[in-house]
Amino acid sequence: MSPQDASQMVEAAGSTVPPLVAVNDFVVKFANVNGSGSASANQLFAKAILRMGIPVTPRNIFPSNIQGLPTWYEMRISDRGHMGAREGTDLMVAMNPQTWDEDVRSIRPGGYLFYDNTKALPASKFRPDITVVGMPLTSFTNAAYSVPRERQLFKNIIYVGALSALINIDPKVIEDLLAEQFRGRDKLIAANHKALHMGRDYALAHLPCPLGLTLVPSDKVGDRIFIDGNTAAALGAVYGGATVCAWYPITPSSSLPEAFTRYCERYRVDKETGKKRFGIVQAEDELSSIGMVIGAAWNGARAFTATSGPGISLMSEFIGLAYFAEIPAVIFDVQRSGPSTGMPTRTQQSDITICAYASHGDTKHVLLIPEDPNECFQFSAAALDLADRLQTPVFVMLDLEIGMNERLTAPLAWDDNRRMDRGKVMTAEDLQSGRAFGRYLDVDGDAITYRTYPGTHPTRGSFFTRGTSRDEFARYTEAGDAYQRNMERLLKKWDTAKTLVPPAIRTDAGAATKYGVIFYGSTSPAIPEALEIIAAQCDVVLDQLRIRAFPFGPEVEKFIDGHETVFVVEQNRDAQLRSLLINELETSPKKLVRVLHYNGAPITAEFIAAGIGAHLIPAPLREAAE
Amino acid sequence: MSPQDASQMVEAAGSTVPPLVAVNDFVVKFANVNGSGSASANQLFAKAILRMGIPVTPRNIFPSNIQGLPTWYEMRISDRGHMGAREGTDLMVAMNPQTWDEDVRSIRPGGYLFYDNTKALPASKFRPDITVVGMPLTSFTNAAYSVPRERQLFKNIIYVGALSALINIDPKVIEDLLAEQFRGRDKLIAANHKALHMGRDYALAHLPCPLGLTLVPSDKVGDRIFIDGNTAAALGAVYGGATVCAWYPITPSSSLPEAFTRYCERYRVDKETGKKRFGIVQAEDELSSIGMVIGAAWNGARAFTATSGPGISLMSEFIGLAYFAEIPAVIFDVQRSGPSTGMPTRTQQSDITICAYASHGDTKHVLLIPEDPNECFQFSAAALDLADRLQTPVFVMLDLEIGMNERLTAPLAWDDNRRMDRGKVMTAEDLQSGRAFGRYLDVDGDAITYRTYPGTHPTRGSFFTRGTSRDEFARYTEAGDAYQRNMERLLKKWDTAKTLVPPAIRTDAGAATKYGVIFYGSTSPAIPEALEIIAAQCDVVLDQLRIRAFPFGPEVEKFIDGHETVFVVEQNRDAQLRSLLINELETSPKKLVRVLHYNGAPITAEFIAAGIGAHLIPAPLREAAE
Amino acid sequence: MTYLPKPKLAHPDLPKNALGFTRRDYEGPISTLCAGCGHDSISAAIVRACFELDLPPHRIAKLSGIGCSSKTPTYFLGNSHGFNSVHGRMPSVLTGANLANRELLYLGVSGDGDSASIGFGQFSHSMRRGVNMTYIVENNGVYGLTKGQFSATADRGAKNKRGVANLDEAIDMVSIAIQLGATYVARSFSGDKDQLVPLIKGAMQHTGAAFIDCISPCVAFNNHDGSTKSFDYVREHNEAVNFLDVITGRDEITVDYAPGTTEVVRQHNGSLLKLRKLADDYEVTDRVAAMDFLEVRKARGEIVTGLLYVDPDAEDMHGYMQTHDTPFNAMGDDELVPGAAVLAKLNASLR
Amino acid sequence: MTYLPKPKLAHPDLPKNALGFTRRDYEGPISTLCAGCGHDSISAAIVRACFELDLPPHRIAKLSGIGCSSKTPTYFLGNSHGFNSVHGRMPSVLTGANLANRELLYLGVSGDGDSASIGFGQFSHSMRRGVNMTYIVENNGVYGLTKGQFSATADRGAKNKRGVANLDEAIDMVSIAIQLGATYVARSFSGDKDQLVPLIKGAMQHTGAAFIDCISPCVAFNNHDGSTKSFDYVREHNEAVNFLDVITGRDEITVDYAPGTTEVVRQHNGSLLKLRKLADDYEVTDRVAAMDFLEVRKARGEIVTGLLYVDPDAEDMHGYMQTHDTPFNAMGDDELVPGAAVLAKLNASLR
Ligand SMILES: Cc1ncc(C[n+]2csc(CCOP(=O)(O)OP(=O)(O)O)c2C)c(N)n1
Ligand SMILES: Cc1ncc(C[n+]2csc(CCOP(=O)(O)OP(=O)(O)O)c2C)c(N)n1
Ligand code: SF4
Ligand code: SF4
Ligand SMILES: [Mg+2]
Ligand SMILES: [Mg+2]
Repeated sequence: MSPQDASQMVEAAGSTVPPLVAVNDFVVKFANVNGSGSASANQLFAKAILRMGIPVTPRNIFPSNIQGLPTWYEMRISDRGHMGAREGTDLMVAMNPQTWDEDVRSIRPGGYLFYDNTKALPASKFRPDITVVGMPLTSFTNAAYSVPRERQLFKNIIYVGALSALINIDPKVIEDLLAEQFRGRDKLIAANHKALHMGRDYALAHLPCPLGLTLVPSDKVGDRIFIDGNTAAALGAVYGGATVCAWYPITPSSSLPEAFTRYCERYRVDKETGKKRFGIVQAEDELSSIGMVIGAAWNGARAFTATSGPGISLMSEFIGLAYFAEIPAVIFDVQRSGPSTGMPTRTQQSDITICAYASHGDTKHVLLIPEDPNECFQFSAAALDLADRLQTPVFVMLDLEIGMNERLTAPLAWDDNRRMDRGKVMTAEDLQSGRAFGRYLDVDGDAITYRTYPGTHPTRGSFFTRGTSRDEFARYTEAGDAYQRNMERLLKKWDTAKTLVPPAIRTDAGAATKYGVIFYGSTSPAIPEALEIIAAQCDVVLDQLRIRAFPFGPEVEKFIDGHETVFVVEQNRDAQLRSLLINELETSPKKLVRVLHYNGAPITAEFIAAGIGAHLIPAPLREAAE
Repeated sequence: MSPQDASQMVEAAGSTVPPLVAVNDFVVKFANVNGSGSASANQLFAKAILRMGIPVTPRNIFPSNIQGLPTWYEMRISDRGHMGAREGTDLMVAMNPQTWDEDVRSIRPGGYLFYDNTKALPASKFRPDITVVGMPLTSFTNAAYSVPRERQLFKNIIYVGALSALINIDPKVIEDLLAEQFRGRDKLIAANHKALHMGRDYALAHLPCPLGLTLVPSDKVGDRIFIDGNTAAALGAVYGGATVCAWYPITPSSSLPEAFTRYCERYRVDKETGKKRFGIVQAEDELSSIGMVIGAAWNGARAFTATSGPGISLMSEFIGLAYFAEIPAVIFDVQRSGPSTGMPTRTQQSDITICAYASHGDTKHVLLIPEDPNECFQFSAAALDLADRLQTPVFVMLDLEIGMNERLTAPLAWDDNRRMDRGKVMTAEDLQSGRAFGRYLDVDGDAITYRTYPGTHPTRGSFFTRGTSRDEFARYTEAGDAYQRNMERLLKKWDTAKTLVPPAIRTDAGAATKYGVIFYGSTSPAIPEALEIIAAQCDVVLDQLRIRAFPFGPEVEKFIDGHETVFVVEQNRDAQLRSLLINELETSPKKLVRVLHYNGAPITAEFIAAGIGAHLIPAPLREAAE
Repeated sequence: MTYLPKPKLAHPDLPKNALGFTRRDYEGPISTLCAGCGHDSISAAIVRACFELDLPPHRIAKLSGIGCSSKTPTYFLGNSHGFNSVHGRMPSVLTGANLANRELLYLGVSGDGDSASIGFGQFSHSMRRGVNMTYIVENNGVYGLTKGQFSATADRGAKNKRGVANLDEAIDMVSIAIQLGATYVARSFSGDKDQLVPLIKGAMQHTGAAFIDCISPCVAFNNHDGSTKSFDYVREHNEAVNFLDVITGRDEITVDYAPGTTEVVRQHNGSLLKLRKLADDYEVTDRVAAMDFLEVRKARGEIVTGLLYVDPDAEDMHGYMQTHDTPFNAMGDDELVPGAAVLAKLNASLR
Repeated sequence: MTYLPKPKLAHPDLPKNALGFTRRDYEGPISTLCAGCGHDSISAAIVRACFELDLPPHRIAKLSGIGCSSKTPTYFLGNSHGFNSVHGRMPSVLTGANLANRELLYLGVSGDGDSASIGFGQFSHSMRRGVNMTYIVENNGVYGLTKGQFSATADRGAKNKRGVANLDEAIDMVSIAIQLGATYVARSFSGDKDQLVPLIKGAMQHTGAAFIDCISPCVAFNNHDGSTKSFDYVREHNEAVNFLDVITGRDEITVDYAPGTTEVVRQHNGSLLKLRKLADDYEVTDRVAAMDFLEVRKARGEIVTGLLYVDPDAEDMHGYMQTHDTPFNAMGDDELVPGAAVLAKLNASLR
């Protein structure tokens, strides 16, 4: 059997499958080779769809390698606004022979395969139940261009052109985007426009345009912006007043300090003198980067670092120091798949435990968990305030999924009346006026004590900071009671923290239900869709609670208490947040049901629905329903 | 009022307190200055009591400092065999003016104070309700010796002599001990004997000998030996076949590798060639010491390191590697008071959480928790077997209390038929015979896979070890399913571990009870006494469960299920073992009641009894009972 | 044990410096180190140096790692903020502190275990970065606080108290510091305060990474025969290449330059280093020659002391980074936050 | 992605070495590094060196950290055990492995980020200990795997791809290695296999810590103008001091010693290093002179390559420790466990 022509019905397991038909609701996936320059063409494609007003959620799936290995760019297009990953591909753009089999396998029955048919492939390489659209991309490009670099570059634009015809992307939108991208380099713009139309014209002439999957202009994007979480968090750090950043490169966090550097160079250089209002150090490792953050924060600057799991492990000792000596520190952990080096270019939420309890001895740390780039921005600035206010390390828990992928997100907002909250700091005037100062003396009853910046006053307010036990006046002591008083105050400060962190957000089902679902971070976009599926398939509704911080506020306890069964959806093996819930809230583990996804791919609505559904319908019923 | 003469009644708060009277059951405490050479005199004192057949439990309370700061040596003498710490001192030997007030305060009403009255002290420095025994130690010693070094040394022996008369220690026993100590240096023996009798004779002549606290020979010591936990663990490592030790000095663990070195030099040097059957490296830090252990174990040697909390924090990244790449490693964590540098010379059980879940990502680690030196020996050898069998890091959780204090413990035993369990290792013959080899392939169903030592076979059995994801044949892969299979196998291996670790030991009350108590490690000796107190005061009995390992076996779940309320006694602030219980066993937190002691001093029976008792008797009743 | 406050007796006739402070104002509570420990002499030298330089004590930040040596900042400069951090990581903490406020003076105190063993990486990298600081290693060749194990500066073959020889090659901190870009490098001996005090003063006047390796015998664990860090051994093998005199502004005029044997180095920031040459072939500003000299003399078993290398025109980290003159910790919202209008533009560019 | 198995074509006419192996037997699966990456050339040089030395592949253990360079052990010596450990910590893992079995040959492969940045401490301390190994740093001045940030060997002022200059002083790994006690130290260039292969062979024949700093351009991130680690820059500034020929047992007789320009060094274990001198004042066994030479030439902007220092009579860690000849991993209960009788005596002494 030969590859299917796009207009006919396709066959599957004996029966015919109609080609998929969908408008503004499908998944396109590009299979490329890492380092082949496809990334910018793919981004162009996504952005064009956005400009048409259609929500699109791209995901870059790349190897831990620089060049030559497989990489994928997956785009979920969804007018309904579903931004979670979805299983299966509707239109596969297969540009990488290395992964052909796997790519073809991933197409949904009735789906489409676009490929380069310059070199013929045996029929066994195809599937009967999909529509195959071949275009002789290589020979076509080679005929048009002779310089190898141009061939490489324009091939990508040519396939974008062809696809624009196949699924009805407005070519004007792409043209505009190219013009913006190469602003000022008119020759390049013209060349790109030409390539675009070459591809488009070929498709219109030779390919079955449009396919069953098409786009029509929409208005669902609104004023949302398109940005990745690391970049948004970096901007949050600029707005939050961070002046010191010490970091060590590690995937998937490096782009956060790199973006911070770019924005600082743009917004924080004194116009007249060229002098910088920031100090960014690429440290020699993570022990050093966190040490610098602690040193800078001790000395009154707002400071942060960004890293991923292995970095957190290395920072553990220092994190304990900051907890015990009560020094602010902001740590962005852009999580990847662990343990150890694990899968460094895959996502996971598996550093929850280590961050919550990092370091030996009795310690607890504040975590903020954003769901999208907008919250990355907000929580980044909030973390800097909170760290100063609470005088303790504050983690911002991103993951690769939100950190390194661009997402449609609410526009970033800033209130110009907002001022940095530098927490309890005694000034030279305070000291001069004779105000009593005890570095670890709780005078306000919230267990947060006053500090002074080094160098404040010639004779008052100096103190000695140490990781050893001390009394209220920062004097070294090995007295057990002073030690214990201090440890108890730290617990009380933990209670204060509960009142300051962003509360969990509850969304009720509308109808009364005994079921609840708890989730956090990058799982967020898959939840509404999962609940839609569950409502449809099981006729059950669930109340939702999105956790945004640790420690948990009273709203979390209330939510759990108010439901008979609460599903806790996480992207790790060991149900780490669930452990925190039962640990800190004394909840009965029995009522918290694990829904765990941890193969490194982003969690999907289908997975969540199946995981929850399995508990809602008894097995025999479930089979009957299928 | 002047210091009390020993024969008369003493006064307290208006009423008279009779001087304490006790035989073989009291607490003596020496208050000394660190580095003043008192340690060996104190040890002599303790050992003499032991030789009289009376159980004695010493505790060394020392500063994080080398010389000049206060140090205490506390001895609990108990014919009933109570080896836990006890609150209050019966006989205080106050040799340190710096801590005089605090020392005098700690004497129990009716107790005794022995001090150097060379220099007169104002009456306000004493208490009316104690018996004060003054001896002009300094002037007496100075009169007898002119060389300053001798004065310093013999002063200590002189007070031992005086005390021997005051509480009836057999002088012959002390003479023998001195003779053993200085074997071959007859002049020194004679000089010490002389000093001993000088002190003794003075006391007999001038002091109210004996006091109300006296010793009589007993037979309660039996065949027990007197050894500290670190030394016993070091011996266990020798017997367990450890050949590589890489370590970095840190209190309170350093004496473990130091003892290992001594024993290796004694037992493991080839008599003919002088060549060594061990390799001990003092590494440059803990990252290096654990790296060396992992490298050595990967290469087929039995290897271990010893450290304390800060070292564990630093080792976190490597521990995750060993978990994920499945490399044996034995880590002794001799716990001290955290967090951060904390109180480095005080005890605590606060590294439970970090050791159980060390490193980022989803990880779980095996812990063995010995209660005394004998178990330190046993578990040390067992850990080496288990690490090889399970191919994973195994922690032996000591603490300062058992690690650095000598304890009466059952004699160490070894079965000469025992052989090291090297776990699943394929030999050259196995490979040659064509046996299939997949480094991460579970062929036996216990989730433990076979390994080969590097260099085994010219063409078969080599594999690549890495911290990244891989398939069953140790080939690098970023495939989510292969990753997940591997992570699930690790969970299954965790189940296998449950069947191999030392089970918890249950001791039932004899009568049916709804109350249970769970405890572990150095808390152990205080438990029987605590339960005696509770039985007496509250008329309640409790079943006991001593946890000896993590993961927990089914016996732990059964114990919890079988009781309505289970007290979990720990020496940390955050109830760390309790968290593991609710986390891993899905136990309802409500039934697990925290009893937490964490001021750095060893836990006492009184504390435990009060902690548990508070829940047994409703408050009003309790007050009435007091 | 809480620390021991030093009796503050009023000595109205104690000499005062230009700021009106007496030496007492630069002291701290009583040391709890062993009697005779070399480290206490270094503390005293620091006190004298700061007093003589007329430094306002509160404008000095003193940072350390963990060890007996690292405890010493508690015992001097009681009016300065101090930070006793974690083992081997003082350099990063100091670097961060220095970033936050370039106006204070930074004094890093460490031990040989702290800086050459666990902390060798951080030590090295702080030198490469040219952090503006005075970094003193109180070098006794052992871990004092953990009771006498060899550190990485112990010489191969040197014996510990029990007579066991060290197997590993020693790290020579001054050679490494020069190699890695420190711009003021000296070695001294805690037993020679006359040499040490001016070297500390010079370091505190230097802009850039200043490093002093100060041999400081541990009387408890490394002062026996067979040790190469004992008082006796160091006294015997000490070869000073020069003697430093630091000339601050107000002294300048009175200096008398003895020609030939004396060299005067003017540092970038105006301070003058007057060097009386003891080894006349020694050229203190020639980096390559200094390194060679040190290696040749080390091979002969000499412990070369004095100011070993200085780059009078050195830059520091802030200079390289071109940071603003205002300390970061004094910048407010107006200087740091770009504001809502900028954000609106940014939003627009992201659609 | 699972790794790509290299097509194992049967070439019956491929040359065989003394063990009957062809070069293919020393190869591994196909590299996944960027086309043209210097690291692949080093892998090829390792393959050739091991083939030519007639080493049984399974008696070599290859260890690395994390980075593009650290990935390479996957791509050579497919019949050897390999260990891709954690970032910057290969030296400790290798040291431990070496302790466990002194009979294997240890090959440590690392990057400049891995060894000079995060791993500088471990690198340094493994040199001090004289661990018997061949330690190769594939030095490209950047972090390849994390996309081109400067590493600690990047020269001050060198520019990255976006034209931003490096601010920190560079670490010169060979000088540090010699300083710290490495006993075989060389520098080479991945683009000069004729120089590199014999240097690797010499290192593998050396007893003690052998270190090779091999400049290995990163074509993806550090091969542009302004880089001081690009192919062009290194070719232009490369100054070889000598050319090495390693003479194994069977070749020995055929060697022809050209007097004057050639020096022959006989290593402890019998192997011969024949050096054709290119810089005639260079004395390869003189540690102090070598260091001075390197500094002088570095100051002139030269990249000195060749065998820079060798101590032919070096000891290794096992020699210092006097460990048993039998590898620890081959010792059984009888050799290691003192037994019950000894324990009974011990018990008796503890009462
Ligand atoms: C991470 C960590 N490991 C080990 C220790 C234990 N420790 C405390 S001080 C010290 C050595 C200090 O030696 P050095 O820096 O030479 O100082 P000295 O006491 O000799 O002045 C060590 C190993 C620690 N505090 N932290
Ligand atoms: C603890 C830790 N921090 C950071 C990383 C991220 N990381 C991976 S490779 C690398 C740098 C490698 O540089 P280099 O050693 O020079 O190797 P190259 O890729 O240049 O060959 C870094 C920082 C990591 N894997 N682990
Ligand atoms: S142990 Fe050594 S270094 Fe520490 S205080 Fe005593 S003499 Fe000084
Ligand atoms: S990124 Fe650089 S170092 Fe890494 S493989 Fe590519 S060329 Fe080589
Ligand atoms: Mg020291
Ligand atoms: Mg590199």
